[in-house]
Amino acid sequence: MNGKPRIGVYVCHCGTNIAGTVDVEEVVRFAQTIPDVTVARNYSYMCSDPGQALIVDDIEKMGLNRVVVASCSPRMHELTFRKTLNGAGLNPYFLEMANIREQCSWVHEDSIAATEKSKRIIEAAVVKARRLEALDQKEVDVEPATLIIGAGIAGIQAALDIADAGFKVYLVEKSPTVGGHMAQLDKTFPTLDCSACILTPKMVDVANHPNIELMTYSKVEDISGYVGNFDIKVRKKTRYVDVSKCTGCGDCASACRQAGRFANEFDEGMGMRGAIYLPFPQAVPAKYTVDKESCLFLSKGKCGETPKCLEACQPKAINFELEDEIVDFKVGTIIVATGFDVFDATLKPEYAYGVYDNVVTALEFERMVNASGPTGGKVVMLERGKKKKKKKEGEEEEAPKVPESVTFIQCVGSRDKSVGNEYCSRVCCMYTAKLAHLVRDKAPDAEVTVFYMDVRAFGKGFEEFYDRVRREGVRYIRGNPSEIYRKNGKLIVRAEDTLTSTPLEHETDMVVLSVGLCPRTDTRDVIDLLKLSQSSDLFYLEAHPKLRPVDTASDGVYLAGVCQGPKDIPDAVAQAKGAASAAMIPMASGKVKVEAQTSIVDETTCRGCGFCVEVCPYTAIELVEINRMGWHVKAARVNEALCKGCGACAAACLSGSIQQRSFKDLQLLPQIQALGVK
Amino acid sequence: MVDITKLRDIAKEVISRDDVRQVIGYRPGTYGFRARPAFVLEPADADELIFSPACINNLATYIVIEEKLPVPRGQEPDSRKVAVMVKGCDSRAIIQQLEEKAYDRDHVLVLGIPCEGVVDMDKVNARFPNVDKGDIALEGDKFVISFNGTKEEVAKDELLADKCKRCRYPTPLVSDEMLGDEVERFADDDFSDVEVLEKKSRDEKWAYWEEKFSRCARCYACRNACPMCYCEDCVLTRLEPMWMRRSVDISENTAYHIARAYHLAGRCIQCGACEQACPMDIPLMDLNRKFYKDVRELFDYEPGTDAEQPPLLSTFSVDDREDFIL
Amino acid sequence: MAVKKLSKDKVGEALKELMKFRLVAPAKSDDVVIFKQISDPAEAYLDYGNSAVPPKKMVFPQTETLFRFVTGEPELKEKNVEEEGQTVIFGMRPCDARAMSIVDKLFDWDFDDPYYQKRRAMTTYVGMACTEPPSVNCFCTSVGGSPFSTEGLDVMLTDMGDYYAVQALNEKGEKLTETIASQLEDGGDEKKIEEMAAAAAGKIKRSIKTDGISEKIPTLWDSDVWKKVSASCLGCGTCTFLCPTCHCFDIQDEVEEMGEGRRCRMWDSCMFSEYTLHASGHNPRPSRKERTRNRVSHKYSYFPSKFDDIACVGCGRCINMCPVNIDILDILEQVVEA
Amino acid sequence: MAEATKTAEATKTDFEPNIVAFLCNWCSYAGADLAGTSRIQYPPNVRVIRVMCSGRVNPLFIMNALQQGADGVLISGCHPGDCHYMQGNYFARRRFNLMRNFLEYVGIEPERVRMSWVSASEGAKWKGVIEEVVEGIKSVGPMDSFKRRQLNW
Ligand SMILES: Cc1cc2nc3c(=O)[nH]c(=O)nc-3n(C[C@H](O)[C@H](O)[C@H](O)COP(=O)(O)OP(=O)(O)OC[C@H]3O[C@@H](n4cnc5c(N)ncnc54)[C@H](O)[C@@H]3O)c2cc1C
Ligand SMILES: Cc1cc2nc3c(=O)[nH]c(=O)nc-3n(C[C@H](O)[C@H](O)[C@H](O)COP(=O)(O)OP(=O)(O)OC[C@H]3O[C@@H](n4cnc5c(N)ncnc54)[C@H](O)[C@@H]3O)c2cc1C
Ligand code: SF4
Ligand code: SF4
Ligand code: SF4
Ligand code: SF4
Ligand code: SF4
Ligand code: SF4
Repeated sequence: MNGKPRIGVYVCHCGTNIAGTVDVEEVVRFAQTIPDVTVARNYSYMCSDPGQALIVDDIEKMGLNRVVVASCSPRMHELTFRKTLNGAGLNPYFLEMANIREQCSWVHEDSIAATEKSKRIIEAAVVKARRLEALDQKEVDVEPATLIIGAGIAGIQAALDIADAGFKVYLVEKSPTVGGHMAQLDKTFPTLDCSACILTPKMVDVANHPNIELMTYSKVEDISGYVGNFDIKVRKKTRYVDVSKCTGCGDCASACRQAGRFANEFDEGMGMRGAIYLPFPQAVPAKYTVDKESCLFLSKGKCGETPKCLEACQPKAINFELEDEIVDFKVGTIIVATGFDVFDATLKPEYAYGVYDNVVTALEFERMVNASGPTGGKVVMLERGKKKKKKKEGEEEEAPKVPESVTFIQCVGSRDKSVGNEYCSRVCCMYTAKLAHLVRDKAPDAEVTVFYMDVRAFGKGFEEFYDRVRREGVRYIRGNPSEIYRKNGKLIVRAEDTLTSTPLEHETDMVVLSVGLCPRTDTRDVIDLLKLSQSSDLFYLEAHPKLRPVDTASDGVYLAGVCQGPKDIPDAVAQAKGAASAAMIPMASGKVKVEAQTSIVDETTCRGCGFCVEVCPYTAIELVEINRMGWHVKAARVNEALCKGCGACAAACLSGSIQQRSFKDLQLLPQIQALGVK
Repeated sequence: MVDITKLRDIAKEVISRDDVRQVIGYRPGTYGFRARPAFVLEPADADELIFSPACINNLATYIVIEEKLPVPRGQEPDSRKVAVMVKGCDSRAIIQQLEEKAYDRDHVLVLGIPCEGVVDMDKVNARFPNVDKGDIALEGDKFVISFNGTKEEVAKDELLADKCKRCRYPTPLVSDEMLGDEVERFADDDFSDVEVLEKKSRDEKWAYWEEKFSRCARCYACRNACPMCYCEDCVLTRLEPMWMRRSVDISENTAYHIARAYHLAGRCIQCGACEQACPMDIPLMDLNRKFYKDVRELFDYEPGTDAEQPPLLSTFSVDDREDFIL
Repeated sequence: MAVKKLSKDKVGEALKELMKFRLVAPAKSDDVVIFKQISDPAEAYLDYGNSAVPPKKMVFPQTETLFRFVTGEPELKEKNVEEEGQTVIFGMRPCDARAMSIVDKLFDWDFDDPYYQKRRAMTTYVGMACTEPPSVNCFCTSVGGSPFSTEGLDVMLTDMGDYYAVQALNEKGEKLTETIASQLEDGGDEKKIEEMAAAAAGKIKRSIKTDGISEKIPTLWDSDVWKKVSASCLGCGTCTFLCPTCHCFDIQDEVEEMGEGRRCRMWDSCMFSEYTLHASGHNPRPSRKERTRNRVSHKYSYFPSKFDDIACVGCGRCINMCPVNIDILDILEQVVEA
Repeated sequence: MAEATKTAEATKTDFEPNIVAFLCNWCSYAGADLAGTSRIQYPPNVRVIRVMCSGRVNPLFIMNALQQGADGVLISGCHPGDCHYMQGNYFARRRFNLMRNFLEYVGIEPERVRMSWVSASEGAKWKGVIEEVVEGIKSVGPMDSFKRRQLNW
């Protein structure tokens, strides 16, 4: 809108809410004296239909091009009056509100002071209105597809929900199988259902769902764009196995020259695998993978005369010529569900993890108690690193020793400033109780002791479960052990019982360290892809800790599961369902509104310093090369679809080149002047 | 000590390279004890080059103030390197300019001059007034001043520029070629000068600054001389929006000085060029140094020491002080 | 007219008497000397070299309101210069006084500038001869002045040791000396003044030949010399801002949000990058090269060709104050050689 | 107490300071609104400029407000960690930290330049902040050191 500003000022009585304190007539008289004010009126309720009609009428008859409504807070009725302007054919951003109710008549009894203050507030609104500009309220279309990174229980659940709703899902998992940590667990607290029983059907669903494109053994390499329109590039690493041919029979694995020589990651290194392997029998997809590092043919170029696997594979699925595949696709929303790593217990050297065979982590112990795990579900003493004696044909294998006592230590790597983790991992108390119970179950003669700081049994059925375990004879000692050492073939846990303040030395056969949940070591990769922020605990930061716990600062990007912070399976699933429905909102509506009060750069004065780029929490600004009279110079450019209109960039820019629409220096400085003068 | 023959030889070699457009150094001045900037465009020009304690200007400014005049259609701008001689302090300007992406690192060829300190010309002139032609050299801890056939020695401390008295980086922090041996740090900065002002009472402070600010001619020399002030269009003189009026009075002048100093917060590299340029003797460094001190003490940040560090005010720490917040 | 004596111990009394006018004298602010209105003789600092800002600013203020207005209303309220009253500038240097007569020419040339004219008429210039040249870079003798030049002055003072020799140079001067007649004695030594003048002129160390310069400069429009002499210029404007003959100004409006405003003019400098910058973004003097050329041409060619006078009085300020030692004499030398 | 100081004291407390406040839309502006809906009474000396985020506040606004005649300036934002835009208040805090120190250094009382964290639910805190700010500014008197002279000749 060009030409001289013609401003209408509308002072609302709000019944007696305003008029009872503020001399409305006097304020109107004053408003008429402000330069560029074409008309000033007052009315009992501006937000009522007749009140709004007054504005519409003046716009049409008097050619107003700016409107100031002096009434309640803009947080109350800004939208109402924007619509009014819009209805009258005026750009809705030509509205400025003067809050003379919440911040004037309601908080000051002195009528004279309140009237004076109202005048100042209105004057400031008028001088700003004079410089308001028309803004575009843009909308962008949303691609009805979601990318989910990570196929643990959280990623799986979200994928199923979204796919069931009819949207396309690309589920990208970096390991050869879906399932994440939950697949490693035996039973789950507090109900003790079997993890595999409830998880595997979902794993299978995910692989078969017509709306889900599952990409395991894959990595997201690039993400660009913004909500509604993300461009994704994924690298599908080759398995050297043609998955369309592999039947999952496993003949190759038994034939492999390297069979049983490498620690199986899935078993936390307690079980062994060959160069071609399936992480665990129920892995999804049930397709074998050649590990490049351990394969003789791939690493040394030669595996006997011909690789044995090639011979063994009937459908001829194995092919060492296969290469990584890059796929590109578009999605409208993204869910990050990359889970966690367990705490690296070697960072607490006092617990001698890695030194003594029978100091194990809880995750290793999960594998041990798991019926399909390396010990077939038996709780036994370990002899790690010791080469298994080749057993002669028919020779009875020496039965492994069952520990006479198992001791758990809680909070290993959690609530511990010395390792930089101040937070509580939220699952260790309960899984310790669960594992303690399982020991009672599987090795009933073993004595079970738990060292703890506090027991946090906050969830549904948790306290009851903890109570049950204690009643089963598990001994809880309050105190953080300070050292573990070996004496006479036994492990000695040195601690202090803090309830009785007595130092003690506890003798045991096996120590289980209840390691906490930590951010993934490769967190940075995802951060670089999506520019996510981290909270101080280094888990991904949600947009708001209470009210937007699944959203991130970037529109269209959501969090699910432990990647956002430690949680158990029910919470991970709940959040996954939340993230799924959040991701579906823009897809269901098909369009997203883009903030109108975004920032804009004056490329002729921008010095390309990038201060604004650094400040923007939404990475909405980038430096681009422009041609300034033949010179190739850098200048900032705002991606309006990403900008949320906070204005932080405008305050960071020294040359004043980037300005936030509706809050430009040019608009705020006069306001300051109007308020400052008197 | 910088070997002048070596300095000229290197300059000659550098200017002979195809990818170098000019070498910026120093040459003798036109009067008194002064030295002035030299722009070497061909090898012969290098014979004028010198380095002495009179070489007070910060040549890094020239890298950023050159006008980018319209390039005729079909032509490409001259993209050859600019070689520039920098002392320790000046080198920090380059680092800070790089931090602010003023140009790419390979746009400049930095010739580092390990520096044992330069003089404060005002002090020299006060001591040896109205000398039409003279020389200054540093020998050990003495400046040797020669003019009209006489030679006088003055203790280094008496004529040394204040900034050098607290210089922590006498050897350039960035350079492609070093023109001398590393100089060991000979001073440290305890900010006692700032503290003196901080300790004044409220009224004394204002009285102090009122006198200075009202004297300011608003000539903007301080801004133009500063290697960090190179905005195409400085907001301090912009008409729309008008942050401060061009009129000269205590109000606008104060606003100017607050704004200028704030714009240099976390960016000022303490070269003193602004103060040296000011014809009205406004102690601009007193302003710059307050920010410099706070920035270091509150945020452990030192501008112009690491081109990779993010700009001070575009970052934060969750632990930043907030005891003043209600 | 006979030379009078003003004994140094009576200077204070004399200044007091002059205070019935607006009395402007050199004063110290820290170590900087500036001209300002004084209200106590002790403020005057007469034993000075030269001021940083020339006394020109008392007649041609750095910021000057021309008129006030209310946006949208036709009436203007013009500044009444007369209200400022009679002014005496006390103790100005001969070069700065000569500069005033140069600036005079500009302000009553194609347009009689009422503000300047009125103020000029109300001001009496009391000079102070340079018995010692204030700086090494003084070169007044090369551009038509001298340390004892009385051009542009109404009264001249000469420091004779224990007294000032006082010479009224015209009617205005005589009127002024009458005001302080009670402090004056007879018997100033005119002869000695002449000797001193010669001696002082001999102490000027720097010089330049100006013959033919004004004609030569326009022939150098496209010469490389400008690029060369301006290479180190910072564009800071100090040289012109503090020059006693520079007279460029800009006109700006200062408007309050409620519509009241004033139009004022303020010093400008041809060395500023926004000087002659058009609203379109075009600038006929886009770089320091053109600006330097303009500065030198204006002083040594355009002005002389119009007014027969070089617009430079040789005060040496631009040389002394230039942070990068750009030296007008050096430039002129190169121009002559080019 | 000397007579002169007495009157100085008197004018200091009699005078009604004019304070310009910059409030972020999401927390402090909402907090001030809440004070209104709760009819919490506080002194009328504060005039508010609404910005979307305290991170928008250029510290030069403070200088500008003081120059334009404000006796004091208040910037208020969300508590750390609660910023609607996640980080804006941290930037504001850092910038303000420096500016406030600097203004004090040139002789402008720190009582005039204040910052607060007020959340959307802290209507009562808002009142407390206003009272404290007004009190503080009254104790140092009108700001006239470098106030702009309105259109002087
Ligand atoms: C010892 C132990 C016992 C536990 N016991 C119980 C219990 O009894 N009951 C209970 O409720 N909870 C229990 N938990 C917690 C439970 O394991 C977690 O709540 C749950 O696994 C979280 O699932 P998730 O999907 O968030 O993460 P994860 O299971 O870690 O899944 C993340 C998935 O993302 C993949 N991924 C990671 N990064 C990328 C990437 N960049 N690209 C692609 N894919 C990636 C990973 O490979 C993984 O498959 C236990 C935890 C531990 C450590
Ligand atoms: C003292 C206290 C302090 C707390 N502090 C915190 C804290 O600091 N941080 C935090 O995160 N959480 C806190 N909480 C927990 C927090 O209050 C709850 O998590 C949250 O309020 C739960 O919201 P809700 O909607 O589930 O339930 P509610 O808030 O209870 O809402 C349920 C609504 O349903 C209505 N309703 C019930 N039955 C019917 C019916 N049959 N028909 C129609 N309407 C019905 C009720 O009237 C009510 O409005 C606190 C709780 C307490 C008690
Ligand atoms: S207004 Fe905020 S979100 Fe938008 S570009 Fe600026 S800093 Fe980024
Ligand atoms: S901060 Fe300003 S000058 Fe720097 S890049 Fe951003 S817009 Fe350009
Ligand atoms: S402000 Fe002064 S000291 Fe700081 S960088 Fe600029 S010129 Fe150098
Ligand atoms: S003062 Fe600020 S805006 Fe002006 S040139 Fe310096 S940094 Fe740029
Ligand atoms: S150089 Fe000096 S006089 Fe000129 S604007 Fe800067 S401080 Fe003022
Ligand atoms: S004083 Fe020197 S550097 Fe400044 S504009 Fe004049 S010539 Fe250029």
